[in-house]
Amino acid sequence: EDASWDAVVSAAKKEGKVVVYNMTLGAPYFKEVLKSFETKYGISVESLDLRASELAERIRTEQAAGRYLGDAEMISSTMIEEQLKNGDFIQKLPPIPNTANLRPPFKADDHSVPAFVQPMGILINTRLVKDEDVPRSWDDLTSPKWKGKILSDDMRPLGSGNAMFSILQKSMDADFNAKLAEQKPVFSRDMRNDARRVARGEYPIYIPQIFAFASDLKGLPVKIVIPKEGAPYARMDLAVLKNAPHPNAARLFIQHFLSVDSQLIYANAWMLPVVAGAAERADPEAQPFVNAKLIGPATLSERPSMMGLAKKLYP
Amino acid sequence: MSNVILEKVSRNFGQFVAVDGVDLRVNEGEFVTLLGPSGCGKTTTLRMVAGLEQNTGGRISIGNEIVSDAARGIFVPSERRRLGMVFQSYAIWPHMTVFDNVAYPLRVRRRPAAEILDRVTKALQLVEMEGFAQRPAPALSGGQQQRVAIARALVFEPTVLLLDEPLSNLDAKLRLQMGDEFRSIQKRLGMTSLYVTHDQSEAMALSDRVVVMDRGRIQQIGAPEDIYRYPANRIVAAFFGTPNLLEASVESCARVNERRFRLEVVGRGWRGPCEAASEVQPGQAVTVMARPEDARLAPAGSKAGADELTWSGRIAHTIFRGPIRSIVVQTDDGRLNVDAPPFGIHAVGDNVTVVVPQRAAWAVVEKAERTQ
Amino acid sequence: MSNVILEKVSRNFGQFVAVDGVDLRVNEGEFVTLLGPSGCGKTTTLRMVAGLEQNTGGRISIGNEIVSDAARGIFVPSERRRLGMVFQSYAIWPHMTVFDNVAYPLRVRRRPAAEILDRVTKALQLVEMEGFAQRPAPALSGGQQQRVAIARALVFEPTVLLLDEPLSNLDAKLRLQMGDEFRSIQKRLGMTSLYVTHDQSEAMALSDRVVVMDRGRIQQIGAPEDIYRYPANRIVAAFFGTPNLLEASVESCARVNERRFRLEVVGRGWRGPCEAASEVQPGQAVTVMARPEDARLAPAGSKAGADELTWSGRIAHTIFRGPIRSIVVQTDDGRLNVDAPPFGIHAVGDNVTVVVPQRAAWAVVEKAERTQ
Amino acid sequence: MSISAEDRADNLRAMPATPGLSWIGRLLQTTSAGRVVAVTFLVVLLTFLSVYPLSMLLYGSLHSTPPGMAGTFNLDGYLQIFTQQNAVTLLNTVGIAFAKTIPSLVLAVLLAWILARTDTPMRGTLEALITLPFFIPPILTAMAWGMLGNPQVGLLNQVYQWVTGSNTAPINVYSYGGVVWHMMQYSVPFLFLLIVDAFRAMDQSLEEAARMCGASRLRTFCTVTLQLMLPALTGAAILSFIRGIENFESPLFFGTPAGIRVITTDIYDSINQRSPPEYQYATAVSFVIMALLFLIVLLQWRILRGRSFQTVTGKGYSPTVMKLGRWRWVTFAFCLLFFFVTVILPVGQLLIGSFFKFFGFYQQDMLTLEHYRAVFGSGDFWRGFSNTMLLGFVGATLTMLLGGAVAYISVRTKWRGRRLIDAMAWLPWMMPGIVLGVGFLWGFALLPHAIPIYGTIWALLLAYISLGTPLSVRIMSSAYAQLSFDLEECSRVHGGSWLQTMGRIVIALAWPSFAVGWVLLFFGIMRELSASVLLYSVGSEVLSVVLLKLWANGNAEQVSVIGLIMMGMVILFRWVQLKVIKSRINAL
Ligand SMILES: Nc1ncnc2c1ncn2[C@@H]1O[C@H](COP(=O)(O)OP(=O)(O)OP(=O)(O)O)[C@@H](O)[C@H]1O
Ligand SMILES: Nc1ncnc2c1ncn2[C@@H]1O[C@H](COP(=O)(O)OP(=O)(O)OP(=O)(O)O)[C@@H](O)[C@H]1O
Ligand SMILES: [Mg+2]
Ligand SMILES: [Mg+2]
Repeated sequence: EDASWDAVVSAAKKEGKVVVYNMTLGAPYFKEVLKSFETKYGISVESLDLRASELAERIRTEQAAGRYLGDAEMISSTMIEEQLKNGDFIQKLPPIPNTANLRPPFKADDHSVPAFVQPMGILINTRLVKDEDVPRSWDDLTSPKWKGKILSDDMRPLGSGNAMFSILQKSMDADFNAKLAEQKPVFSRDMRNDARRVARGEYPIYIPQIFAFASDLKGLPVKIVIPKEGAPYARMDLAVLKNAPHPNAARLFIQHFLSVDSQLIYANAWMLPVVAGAAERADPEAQPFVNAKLIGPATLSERPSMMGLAKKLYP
Repeated sequence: MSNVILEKVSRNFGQFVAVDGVDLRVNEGEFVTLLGPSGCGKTTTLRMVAGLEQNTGGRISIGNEIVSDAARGIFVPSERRRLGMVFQSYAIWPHMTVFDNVAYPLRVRRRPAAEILDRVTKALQLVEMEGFAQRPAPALSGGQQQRVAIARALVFEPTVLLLDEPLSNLDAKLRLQMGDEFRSIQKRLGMTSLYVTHDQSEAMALSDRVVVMDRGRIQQIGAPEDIYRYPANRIVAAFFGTPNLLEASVESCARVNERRFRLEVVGRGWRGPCEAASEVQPGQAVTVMARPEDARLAPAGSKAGADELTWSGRIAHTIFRGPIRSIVVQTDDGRLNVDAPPFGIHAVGDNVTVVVPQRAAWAVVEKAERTQ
Repeated sequence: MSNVILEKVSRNFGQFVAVDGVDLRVNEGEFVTLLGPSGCGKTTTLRMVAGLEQNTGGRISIGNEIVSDAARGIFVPSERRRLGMVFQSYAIWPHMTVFDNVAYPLRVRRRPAAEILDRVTKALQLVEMEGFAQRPAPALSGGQQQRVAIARALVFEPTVLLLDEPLSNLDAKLRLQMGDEFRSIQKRLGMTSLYVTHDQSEAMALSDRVVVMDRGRIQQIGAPEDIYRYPANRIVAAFFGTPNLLEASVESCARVNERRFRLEVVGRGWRGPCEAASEVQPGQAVTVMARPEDARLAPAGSKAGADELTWSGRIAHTIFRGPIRSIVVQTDDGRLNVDAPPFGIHAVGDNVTVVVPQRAAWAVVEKAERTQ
Repeated sequence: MSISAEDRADNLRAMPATPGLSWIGRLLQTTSAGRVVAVTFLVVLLTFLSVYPLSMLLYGSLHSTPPGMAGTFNLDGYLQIFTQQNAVTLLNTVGIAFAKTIPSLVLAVLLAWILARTDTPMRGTLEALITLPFFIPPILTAMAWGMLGNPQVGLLNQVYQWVTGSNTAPINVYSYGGVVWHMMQYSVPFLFLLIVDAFRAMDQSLEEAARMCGASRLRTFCTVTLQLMLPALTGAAILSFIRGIENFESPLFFGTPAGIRVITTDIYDSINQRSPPEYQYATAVSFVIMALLFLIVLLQWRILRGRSFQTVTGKGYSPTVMKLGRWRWVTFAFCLLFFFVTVILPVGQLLIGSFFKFFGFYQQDMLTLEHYRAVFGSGDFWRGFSNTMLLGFVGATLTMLLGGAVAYISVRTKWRGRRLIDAMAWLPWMMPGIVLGVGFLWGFALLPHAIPIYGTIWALLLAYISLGTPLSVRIMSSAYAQLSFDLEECSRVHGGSWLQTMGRIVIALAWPSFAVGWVLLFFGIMRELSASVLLYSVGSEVLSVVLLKLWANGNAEQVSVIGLIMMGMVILFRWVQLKVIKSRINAL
C-alpha cells in the first residue's frame, strides 16, 4: 500500500500542479487547505471558483469540447448525481487511503467522496427574540407570534431554502411546510446580506442559516439555534474529472483534503468534518456545530416533486 | 407702437469691444440699414435688439417699452419682443421640411391649419420657393435656404423685422426683386425694419436712413443720398464704392448756403474748387473725395471750367464691369478711378484729363470724429 | 497641367436633375466663373469637380487625368485631386482656432512648423485677419469666417481653385479688394479657377470667361463682354441687370459684318433698328434687349436719329442707387428702366423720350436653345 | 425623394491610401471595391463577435440538450414559453422597463439641459458627481437602499417617524417602487451620459431662430432642441429600455420579497435554479425577447429615416450657455437635491460603512481600517485589478474604435450593407447577459483547438468587445448625426485622407461622446460578471469575479471599498474630461 502511494505522490510531484474546480468562491478555509497542500507537497494548486450552475456548465462544456483542463472538482453531492446521470464527466474514484478514515454516516461512492458538510439552523436576533421565545424546534417557527416576521431564503428555486424545505418535508410532520407557509415568511435571495438584515433588526428570525456563514458575524447581536430535530444539510463531494491532465495530483489533493488537519480547518469554520478525529480537536466555540445532529440529505430524485410542492405552497 | 431705440448700447466679448456706445432711433415704420465693414458689429447690434445677446451697457427699448437695460438688469426674452429675424447663418432647422420651417411661427401662435397653409404658401411664393414645400430643408441650395429663412421671418408679419444680410446668397435679379418685395411689404404693413447688408446699392435703394458703422461705433446716420454725397468723415467717404480721396490744403472758404461751403483747395499738382459741410480755416488739411461716376474724361490738355477740378494723366488700365468700364488714370497725385461708358474710345496709354465738377468734389476734415 | 474638363456631366437627386449634361473646358490658368440664378446647379457642379458629389453621368478630368467617369465607375477621392475650395457654407471647423483652420491643409501635408507659421500668417494677412489667429473660429463674425475659409483655400497654393460664393458676406470694399487679390494670385501662380458668384459685376471684372447656367444647363459660355452685350438667348439676356426686354417682329434684316446683322423691327408703339447675331426672317418674332445704362432720356417729343430707337413716356418713379439713379418710364409698351445720373433734372410725372442707339439694342430669337 | 444627408454621404465612399500600401489604396479608390472590403471586414468581425455566440444559443434553443451532447432538435423551448404565467411576467417586465425608462429619460434630459446648456453654478462639479451611482456595483446600492428604505428599521422611515411622530413606515423598497427606483439609480446617469454631449454640441442659432419666431423657452425646447436630439434620445432610450427588460439585480433583490417576477429572474431560475439547467427554455425565451426588442429598433429607424439632425455646422456654430438669471439657483437646487438623494444617501452609507466592522453598526468600538487593509493587502485584488485595467483600457479603446467605424458607415455613408452592420451591432445588447455569457462559453469552447482563445484572457476581451459594441455604436451614431457634412468634406478637399479626416475632424468633434463612451465601456468591463465568470481562467481573474468572491464570503464591506475605489477612478476620469471641455467652452 504505502509503496504504491509513494509512487502516486512522486508522480503527482512530477505533474507539479493540480487544477481544482470548486464552488467555495475563495473561502478563506478552503484557501488555507490549499496552502497547506502546496507547502506540504510543493505542488501548486490552481483553484477555479464558480457558482454551482456555472461550474457544472463549464465542466460539461469543456468535456464536450474535448478541452480537458480540470483535474478535480468539489461540488455538492446532488450535482455529482446529476453529472453522472447526464454525461460522462467523472472518472471512477481511484483508491484514496484517507477514505478509510471517514466517519459514519459518510462513505465514499464509486465516483466521489464526501469533502465536508454544511448544516443549516435558525438565525435569531438576540435583541429582538427574548430568551424564552427562542425557537428550540422547527415547529416553534409555526407559532403565531412569528407571523410575517420570518425572513427566509426563497424555498421555490434550487438552493438552501429548497433544500431545507425538502428535508423538513420528509423529517417533520406532513403539514409542517403548509403551516410554515401560513406564517407568510418573506423570501429573499442573498443569504449573506439576509443574515445581516436580521442582525440589523429588520427581522428577528432567518432560515435557513448555514452555520459557517455565521462564523464571521462575531460581534453582532445574532445567534444560531440548532433545533432539536436536527439540522438539514448539504454535502460537498470531491471527484476526479475525466481525462484529468494531472490525475495523480488530483488523487493526492483529495487525500490531503480528507486528512484530519484539513478537516480541522473546516471544523473551526463551523463546518461538519467528514473524517474521524477532527471534531474533537475543534475550537470550543465550534463544538456545537461540528457535532450537530443532522437530518437529510435531500436527493436528486425527489427534487422535482419538492419544487412543485414549494411552488404550490408559495404561489 | 413699434419704434426701436438704442441708447449708448455696448457689448464686450471679454476685452474686445464689439459694439461701443451705439445711439440709434428707428421710428415706427422706418426702414433703417446698418452698413459697415465686415466685423464692425452689425450682427451683434441686431442680436442685442433681438435679445439674443445681452448688452453690457446701455438701454434698448422697443415700442417705447424698455426691453433691456444693462444698468437696471432688465432683460425681456426674445420671444416676448415680437420680432421677426433673418439670421446671417440662416438657422434653418434641418429636421423639418421647408413647409414646416416656414409654418413654425404660425404653429407657435396656434393658428388654424387652413390659415397656416394659406400664409405659408403665400410666403413661399414670395420667395419663389412654392415648389419646394415638401423638401427636407437641408436638400436645398444655399440661396434656397436663405429664401426659406426670409419666408419664415415674414410669414407672421411681425411689427419689427430684423434682417441680417438676407440676400447675400441670391443672384442680382432675385436680390433686386426681393429687395423691392421687402420694401413694399414693409410699407404696406408699416413694419419697422433694421436691415444689415454689405451691398451699398441695396442699402441706398431700400432704406429710409442708413447707419454707417465702423469698429463698433456709429460713424454717420442719414438719408442714403446724404451719406453718399456728403460723408461726415473719411471713413464714411472711403466706405462707399471706390472714391478717389485726395489730400489737399485749403486756400479759401466761402459759404454757399446754410449746409454747404465752397473751398478753394490745392493738392499735389492740381488746384480748384470743392465743397464741404463746415467752415474750414485756410491752410487746414482736408481730404477731397471725388467719385468715379462723377468724373469724366476729357481730351488731354482740356482747360478747367470755373467750377471744375482737373487732373491730367495717362490711362493705366481699364476693367469692364458690365454697365460701366472702370478706368484708372495715373496722375501726378496718384491713381484716379473714373467710370466711363463701357464702349468708349479710351485705350490704355492715352493721355487724358480727368474732370470733376465742383459740386461733386466733397472735402472732409481729417480725423473728423463721429457725427450724427 | 491642371486644366479641368467636364464632358456631359450630369447629376440627379432622385428624380430631380440638378445638373444636366454640362460640357465645359477650363484651360490651365484660366479663371472661369459660373453664374446663374439661385438653385441652378452651380454648387453641385463645383462639388462634382471637387469629388464631393459623384456625377451620375459624364466624365470629369483634371490635368488630363480622368478623375470621375460615371460609365466606367472611376472615382478619385477628393483629397487626391489636389484642389483648394471655399465652401458656400464656409465649413469652418468649430473646434479649432483660426490659425489651426488655416494651417490644416499644410498640416495634413506634413509641412515643417516654420513654413506653416509663415504661410498661414501670409494667408491671414491677405484676408486681413492676422489679428485673429488665436481666436476660436466660431467667435467670429460671418464675414470673418468667410475670410478664414478663403485663407484656408489659398494657403497651400493649389493648382486648381474652386470658389463657391467666396465673397458673399463681405462688404463692397473688401469684395473688390479680395477679388483683385484672387485675380493677381491666380495669375501669379497660374491657378486654374472655377468661381461661383451671384454678383455679376464681380464675375465680369474677374473672369476670363463666364458660364451662364440655368436649371442645370449651360446657357452660354463666353468672354464677359460678349455675354453681357450679345446674349445668346432671352434667359441670358434677362439674367444680367434689369434689361428692358421688348417683344417685336422683324421687318427686314441685313448683314453688318461677319458677326452681326442689322434688323429693322416693329414693336407695340415703336419701331426702329437693332442688331442680332444671326440672320432672321422678316416676320419672325424677336425679343429686343436694351440695357438701362445704354438708354438715355431726351426731352419729350425728341425725334429719333437714323440709328436710334425711341419710346415716349412718362416718368413713373425713380430710385437713388448711389452712383446712378434708376428711372422707370411708363411707355405704351410697358415700363422701361433707364439709368440716369443721380442728380439729374428729371422728376416723377415728366414726359420724356427714351433713346437707345441701334448698337445697344440687341435682338434674340424667341425660344432659342442653348448655344456655346 | 432622397435627402441630402444620404446623398452627400454617398461621396465619402473610398477608403484612404496609407503611405506604404498606396497601391492597395489606389486600387480601392478607383473602384468600388474599397467599400465592399470595408463592409465585408466589419460584417465578418461582427459575425464572429455577436452572431456566432448567438447562433450557439439558437442551436441551444432548438435542441433538447446544449451543444456537445446527444439530443434531438425540437421546439419544446419555444412551446413552453406560451403560458399564461409568462404572459403576466412579460407584461410585468415591460411595465417595469417603461416605468423606469420614462421618468429616467425626463430626469436625464432635464439634468443634461441644466448642466450642459445653462449657467447653473458649479455645473462642472455636479456633472461629474451626479453620475456616480452608475459606477457602483448594483449589489452595493441594493444593500445601501435596503438599509435606508426597509420598513422596519430603515433610516428614512426612522427619520420620518422622528420628524412626524407617527409610527407608520411610508417607504418600502421591497416593492415595485423599490425595483423601479433602484433601476433608475442606474438609468438616469446612464441616459444623462449618453445625451449630455448631444446637448452641448447644439448650434444655438437653431434655438434662437425658434425664439425669434415667438416660441417660449419650453416650446423651443420641445419642438427644436429635443427634436434635433432625436438620434441621441431615441438611441439612449432604447438602450435604457432594453437594459430595463434585462435588468436582473433590482428585481432579484427588491422584487423577490414582494413576489414580483420578471423575465430575467425567470431565465436566471431556469438556468441556475433548476436541475438540470433548462438551457433550451432560457435561450428560447431570450430569442423571443430579442425579436420583440428588435421591433423597437425598427421603430427608431423609421423615426429617424429621411431626416437630418446636423446641429454642428460650418457656419457660425457657437456652443454657448443660456443665462438663467435667478432661475439658476432653482436649477442648482434641483441638481443638488438629485445629488443628495441618488448619491449622498447610498454612497454615504457605503463610505461610512467601509470604516466600520459591519455595515449598519456604527459603534465606536467597531471603527476599523481593516477592510481597506484587507483589500489593499490582497493579492487577489491586485491581480484582478491589473487584469481588469488591462482589459478595460484595451477593450474600451478597441470597442470604441469598432463602434466608431460601424457608426460611421451606418450614419454617414450610403453603402450597401450599412443597415446590416448596424443591426448586427445591436444584437449583443438584446440578449440577456446571463444567457449571452453561456453563448460565449459554448462558442469559444467549441472553436477548433488551433484557435487559442478559450481559457485565455483574449476570450474575455472578445466577449467584452462584443458586449460593448452596441453601446459604442449608439453613442458614436448620435454624435456623428450632429455633424454637418461640409466639415468633413472640406477636410477631404484640402488633402486630408479619410483617416486624417476621421482623426482630426470627425472624432475630434465627437470626442466628448467618444470619451463618455469610453468611460462607460471601461466601467462596464469592470462590472461585467455573467460572461466573465464563465470565461475567466486561473491567472486571468477579473475584478468582478473578485467582487463576487468577496460578496459570497460575506465581505460586503470590502466589496464597498472596491466600489469606492472604482468611484474614485470615475471622478478622476470625468473630472479630467470635463475640464478639457470647459476650457474649450470658456475660450469662446
Ligand atoms: N440633396 C438634394 N436633394 C435634392 N435636391 C437637391 C439636393 N441638393 C441640392 N438640390 C437641388 O439641386 C439644385 C441645384 O443646387 P445647387 O446647390 O447646385 O444650386 P446653386 O446653383 O449653388 O444655388 P445657390 O446659388 O442658391 O447656392 C437646387 O434646386 C437644389 O434644390
Ligand atoms: N463670441 C465672440 N467672442 C469674441 N469676439 C466676438 C464674438 N462674436 C463676435 N465677435 C467679434 O465681434 C465683432 C463684431 O461681430 P459681428 O458679428 O457683429 O460683426 P458684423 O458686423 O456682423 O460682421 P460681418 O459683416 O462680417 O457679419 C467681430 O470683430 C467679431 O470678431
Ligand atoms: Mg454679421
Ligand atoms: Mg450654391
